[in-house]
Amino acid sequence: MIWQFDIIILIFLVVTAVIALRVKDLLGASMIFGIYSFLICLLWAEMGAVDVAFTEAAVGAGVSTVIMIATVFSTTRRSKD
Amino acid sequence: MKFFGLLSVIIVGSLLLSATKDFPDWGDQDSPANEGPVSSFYIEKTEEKTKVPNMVTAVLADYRGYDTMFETVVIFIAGIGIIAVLRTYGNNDSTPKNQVGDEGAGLLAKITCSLILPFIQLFALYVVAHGHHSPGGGFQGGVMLGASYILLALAYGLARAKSCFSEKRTLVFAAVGIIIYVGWGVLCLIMGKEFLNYSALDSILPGGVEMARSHSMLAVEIGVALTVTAVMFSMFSNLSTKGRLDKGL
Amino acid sequence: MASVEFSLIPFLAWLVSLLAVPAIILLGKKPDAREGITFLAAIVKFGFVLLMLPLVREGKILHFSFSEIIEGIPIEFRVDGLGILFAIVASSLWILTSLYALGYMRSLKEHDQTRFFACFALSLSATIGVAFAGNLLTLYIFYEILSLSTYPLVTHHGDKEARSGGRTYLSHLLGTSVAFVLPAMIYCYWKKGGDINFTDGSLLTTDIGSGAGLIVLLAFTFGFAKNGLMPFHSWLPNAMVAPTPVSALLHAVAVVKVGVFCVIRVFTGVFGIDLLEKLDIAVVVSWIAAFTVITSSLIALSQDNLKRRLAFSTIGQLSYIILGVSLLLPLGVTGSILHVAMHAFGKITLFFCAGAIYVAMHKKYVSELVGIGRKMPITMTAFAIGSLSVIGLPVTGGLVSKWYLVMGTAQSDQIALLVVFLISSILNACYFLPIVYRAFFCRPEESLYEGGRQEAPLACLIPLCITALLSVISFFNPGLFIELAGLISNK
Amino acid sequence: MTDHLPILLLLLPLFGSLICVLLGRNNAAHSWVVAMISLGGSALLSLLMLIKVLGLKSGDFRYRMGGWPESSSYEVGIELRVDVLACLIVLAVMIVGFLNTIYSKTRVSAEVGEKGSFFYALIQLLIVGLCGIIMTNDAFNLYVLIEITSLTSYALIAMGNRRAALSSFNYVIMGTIGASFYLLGVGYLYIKTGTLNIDDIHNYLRSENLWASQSIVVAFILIMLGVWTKMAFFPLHGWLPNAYSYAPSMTGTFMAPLMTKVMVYVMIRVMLWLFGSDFVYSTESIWSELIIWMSVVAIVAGSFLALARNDIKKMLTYLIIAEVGYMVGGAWLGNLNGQAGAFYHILSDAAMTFCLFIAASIVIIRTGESRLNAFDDLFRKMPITMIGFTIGGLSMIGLPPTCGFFSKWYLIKGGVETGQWEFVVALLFSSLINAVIFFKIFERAYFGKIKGIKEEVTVQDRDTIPAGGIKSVPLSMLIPLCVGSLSILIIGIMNKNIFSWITKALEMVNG
Amino acid sequence: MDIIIASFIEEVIVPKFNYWIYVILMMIGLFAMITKNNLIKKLIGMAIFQTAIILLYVSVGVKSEANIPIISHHGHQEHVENAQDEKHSSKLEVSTDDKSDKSDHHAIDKDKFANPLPHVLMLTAIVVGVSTLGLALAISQKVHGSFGTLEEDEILDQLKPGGHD
Repeated sequence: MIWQFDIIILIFLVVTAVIALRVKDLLGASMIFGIYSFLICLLWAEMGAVDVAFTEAAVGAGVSTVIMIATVFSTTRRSKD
Repeated sequence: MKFFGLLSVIIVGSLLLSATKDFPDWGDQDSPANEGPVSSFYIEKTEEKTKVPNMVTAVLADYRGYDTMFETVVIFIAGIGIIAVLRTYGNNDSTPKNQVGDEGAGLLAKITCSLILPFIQLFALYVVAHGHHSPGGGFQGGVMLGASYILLALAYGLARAKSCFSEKRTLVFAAVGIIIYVGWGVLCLIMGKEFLNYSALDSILPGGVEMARSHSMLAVEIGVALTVTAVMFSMFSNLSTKGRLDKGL
Repeated sequence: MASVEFSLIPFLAWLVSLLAVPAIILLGKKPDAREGITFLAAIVKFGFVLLMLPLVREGKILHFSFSEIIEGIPIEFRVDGLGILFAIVASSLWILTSLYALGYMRSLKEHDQTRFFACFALSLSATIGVAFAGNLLTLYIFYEILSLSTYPLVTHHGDKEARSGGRTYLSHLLGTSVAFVLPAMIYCYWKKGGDINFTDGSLLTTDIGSGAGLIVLLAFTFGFAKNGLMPFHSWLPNAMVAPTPVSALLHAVAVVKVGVFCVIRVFTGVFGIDLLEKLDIAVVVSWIAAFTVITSSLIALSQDNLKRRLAFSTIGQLSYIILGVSLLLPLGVTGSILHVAMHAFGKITLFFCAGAIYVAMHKKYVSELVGIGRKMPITMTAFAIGSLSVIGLPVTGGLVSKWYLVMGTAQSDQIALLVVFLISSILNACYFLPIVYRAFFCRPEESLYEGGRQEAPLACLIPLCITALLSVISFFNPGLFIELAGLISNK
Repeated sequence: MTDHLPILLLLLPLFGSLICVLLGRNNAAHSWVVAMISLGGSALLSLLMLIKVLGLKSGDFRYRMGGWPESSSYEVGIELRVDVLACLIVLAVMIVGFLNTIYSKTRVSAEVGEKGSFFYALIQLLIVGLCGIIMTNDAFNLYVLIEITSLTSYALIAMGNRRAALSSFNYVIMGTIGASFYLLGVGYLYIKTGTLNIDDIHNYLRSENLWASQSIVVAFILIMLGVWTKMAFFPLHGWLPNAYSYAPSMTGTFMAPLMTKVMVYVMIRVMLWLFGSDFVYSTESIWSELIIWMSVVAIVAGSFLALARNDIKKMLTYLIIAEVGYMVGGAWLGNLNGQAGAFYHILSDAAMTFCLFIAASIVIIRTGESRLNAFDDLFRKMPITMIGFTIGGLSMIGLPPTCGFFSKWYLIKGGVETGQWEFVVALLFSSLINAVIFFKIFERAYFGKIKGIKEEVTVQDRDTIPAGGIKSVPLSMLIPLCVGSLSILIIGIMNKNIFSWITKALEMVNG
Repeated sequence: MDIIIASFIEEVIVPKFNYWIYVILMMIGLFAMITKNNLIKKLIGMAIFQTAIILLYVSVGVKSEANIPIISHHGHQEHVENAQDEKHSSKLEVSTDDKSDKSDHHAIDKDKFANPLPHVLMLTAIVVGVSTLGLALAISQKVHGSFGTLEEDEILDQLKPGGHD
């Protein structure tokens, strides 16, 4: 556990979360959400929760992002907010 | 609406923050959660009782195996739920057959994909099998295995992936995974102990009670992996085609 | 004092008319057999009630209970003097009303007669259930069943007017009973600690206090809105859209009397006369009743529709009964209980007459009745007797009960209430006697000269003669009723 | 073997759903048979379990998953805890599930088409989830099972038309917020106590005297908020009416009677078993006052909203919201009568809502009209359906022979005992509103529509209205309706027994 | 004043930094779920909300001296750590003595391992999260299929004339 690393990731998390919600392009939002997931996966690994990190990497950054993008492709990229 | 949302969010947030002040500090090893008998039991006794060094796997598949069973069921529900909501049947021959070949990504992606796919799948299986000793287990391995098929669908088109993993097959895999898990528990029931009490199986598995638990965990992890693989792929294939399963991304 | 004796008869008396319901429905295609069942049930029921009479007169209390529905409260039948008196009135008049209904419904060729007779039998069952109820919950349950089972009768015509009348009917009766009686009952249940039987003593004790006591008392008095106390009276005139037999039996006898019966039960069984005296709260009820008496009589004066006039008269007469009970004197209570019976005979006669006039002449309004006495002398004679009874003039039973009521009032030194009685009697006379006078002595319109007598069919005529006779007989021979009333009031 | 009843009960529908999925699409008929067998079997097993529990001296029994623990005094595994209350609700769930399966037989092909077997699979999994929720003794396991029920219900609702999909999406959002709040609350409890077993948490809180701790209070608020969201307690009810009324009819008939009720059970369990009555009622008495007022608002608002609807199912869903107010208020009264009344109301409300929804669905299906004028003149055309509806309606109003009366009785008694008059008044008020609502319908059904001004015209008209097709309600719809309306009466008549079982179980936890 | 702020930061924010961030993330997610107009955005908010809860749980299980919750026999990891934590060795000894008779392995110091229970719980939560997300995406595709848009206000506009809601 390295707390400096921890704090940096946490701040980045908040930033990516806000960006993911503010981007008007849904594809972009999905991608940034993938980054968010990846960051949080790093955070788990750093906190010693390796299994959670592994799952988050596979599920959050992987499959979640993919299905989200799949949805965006089969619906629309447009978003008003 | 915005104002109302903001207000309620701030109320909830301040409520949550107000409670953190009597939380134990972050990383405190003497907090009730960390010091308490339950987690101490897990840390100290897991290896002795189950011969599994990865406590997370042991807690997941044995102590809280009942939870994990339902977790698998949740995945299963997501799989059939998506089919129930989105899947549209019927002959949609609007896409001519000859276009199927044009599906998928470019040549480079195809070649790269064909090169790394075996390794991904191999590694996924390793993750499932080695979950006792290293991070990983049924979920992670299953997701990776599912992801490998998703990759296949992305690179070569959904039709190619479906030829390995048809819809019928995904459903069978998903159901069989749970049947393995639950069936293992029922086996314990038949052997005269409680549901999911793996120690009942020491007479048919080698290595005494502890190893019976260890082996049983592997068995249920395989069940989890099957379900997760199938559902992940089915999820992707339905969502990427709006439930028509004809033409991928 | 009174010995309690287990007996199956109250239950059977209740059951008879209930069993008649499916039989009537099954025989719906054969009107004669259907009405036969009705008569059979009515007569058997009356027989059962008579069977109990000697036992009750000996001072016994018949008791029957089954199926404890809530902890400590079974469905319980308990027959005492008040109950048997009411049961006699209701069940004997059912026979007559059935006959009358037969004539009325057939000659008007009403639709859905099966439903009519079935609901009639059901409501009679509920009435008997109320009369014999041994605890508050049983009382409440049958009270509600009565409200529901009479709804199809009230709205029998199914047109817009009937519907809105039915709506008022149900909303008033169900609304008040759910809103007031239910909580008051649960309060008693809780206060008593899991038991709300009517015993000889009172259910509540003095520790209830005047304030809470008054609230509970008022909740009960207004909650049993079938008693027509103002301001929850308006269901009764509206319910007059019903066919006349319904108005006759239910809104002169069964339903409204159930209302006052419940109030008497509350006064004597739940509170007890002694407790009410100690708490000194009954006077509020008497003033409300007095107000109702005067107001309703005044309204009745202005009504042109005969049945509505009768309805407002009923409201006033019901309040007599409540007024009598709220005096808390044996004479007053006796008078009230007597008035239950006497008013029933008188008022049912009046309603029968109104129905007969409608059947024969299709006239509904008071202003149309000028000179009708020559065409329908028998009916109008009966009408005159009924009017006398309701006003409280001699050779009718109405005098007897009113006598007791006035005596009770005089005894209680409430001069104001005495004045109320007198004024209202005068008002009664004002709104009834002119009808009789004009019917016999005024010159009828031209059209009425044509043809000879035009009485209603015999099936209508006979019952109204009998009830008129009963009114007269009960003047000369009120002993039985006084005796039964005494069983309650002299405790 | 009877020790294993709780798990067998769950496994039967679980396997049933797997078989349904394996049968694949276009196999609704076989899936129906499977569902009937599994749910019928489970209903029998739950009856056995009830009999077993009634025979137990201790009043409850536990089932340790995986046989843990072997030495520790703390639960390291997950245990199931079954007492009379749990048995009763499990039985209710199973019976409703079974009856609803009968009802679904003819509707599935019409409403979900080829996906019939998936429907049966999902509904069986929903039943597994509900029963699991009722029996589990582990706070986190409860969360997982709540999510199972949520996910299945999202899918089941979204199988309907486009409105259903939209309302299902709203349900996803609200449901996730609710479940997440619950999870947060459990997290806060875990931080302070280090265990997840409900009894262990309770004992730890008691022994360490953590009642005043801010995080415990917040945990309680969070769990309550979460549970209230899931049960559609008044200000948090937005998702429910659309979701239940636009869902496929056989989904609505299953979820409307059960989902909210099971969450009420969870609330009572959290209040009495997890936190304990000392904490919930005494130390925070301002809360119970506040929450009873909230429930009063819920009751009144639900009733008024129901009164204002002209759509049958919408109206019924708003009535559910009012009924939830009854139960929340009853549970918070803080005395045995209130709690037991709330609990009894869970059972009776399940029965009557089921009855009303089935009847309403039949009416809507047969007349093709979802507004109240669908009921015109139905007493003549569909007498059995209308009798079922009438019994349900009378029970909703609270008239004596039906169970609705008795639950109201106990609730009012509880209110009188603590002097919460506002609650009593609200209950009575909503009874009156219900009376208005239902008699409005009965009147329509009884007389038909007002055609002309003259009554003769009306009478003639009524006889000439063609009954075309309306009379032929299939038996598979009538049987559940009849059993449901019978059960309203049975629960009403047996109220003394049921109530004494309930109070006995509640006395044990209240001490 | 500076001192007060400094001490506030030191005592309230720093030791509970994780919890602060978790609350902020949760608020972001919840706000998005409630107020966002686009269905996909709502779902992104939902996912953020769920990860915030996971952050809470995982933070609970962290111990300042601990490593991953996997026991390693053959590796050198344990020894390295023992060497690093000289000052804790006395405590280690005590706990070792208690348990040494029980197993033939070298004793397990629970402070050396992160608490595994929150990890297990969060594995479940992640899986539940992705299942919900998948299902919700399917539903939003169905909504898009029948309404042609993912914006909530546009959908409601479409419903206005016909719907009696």
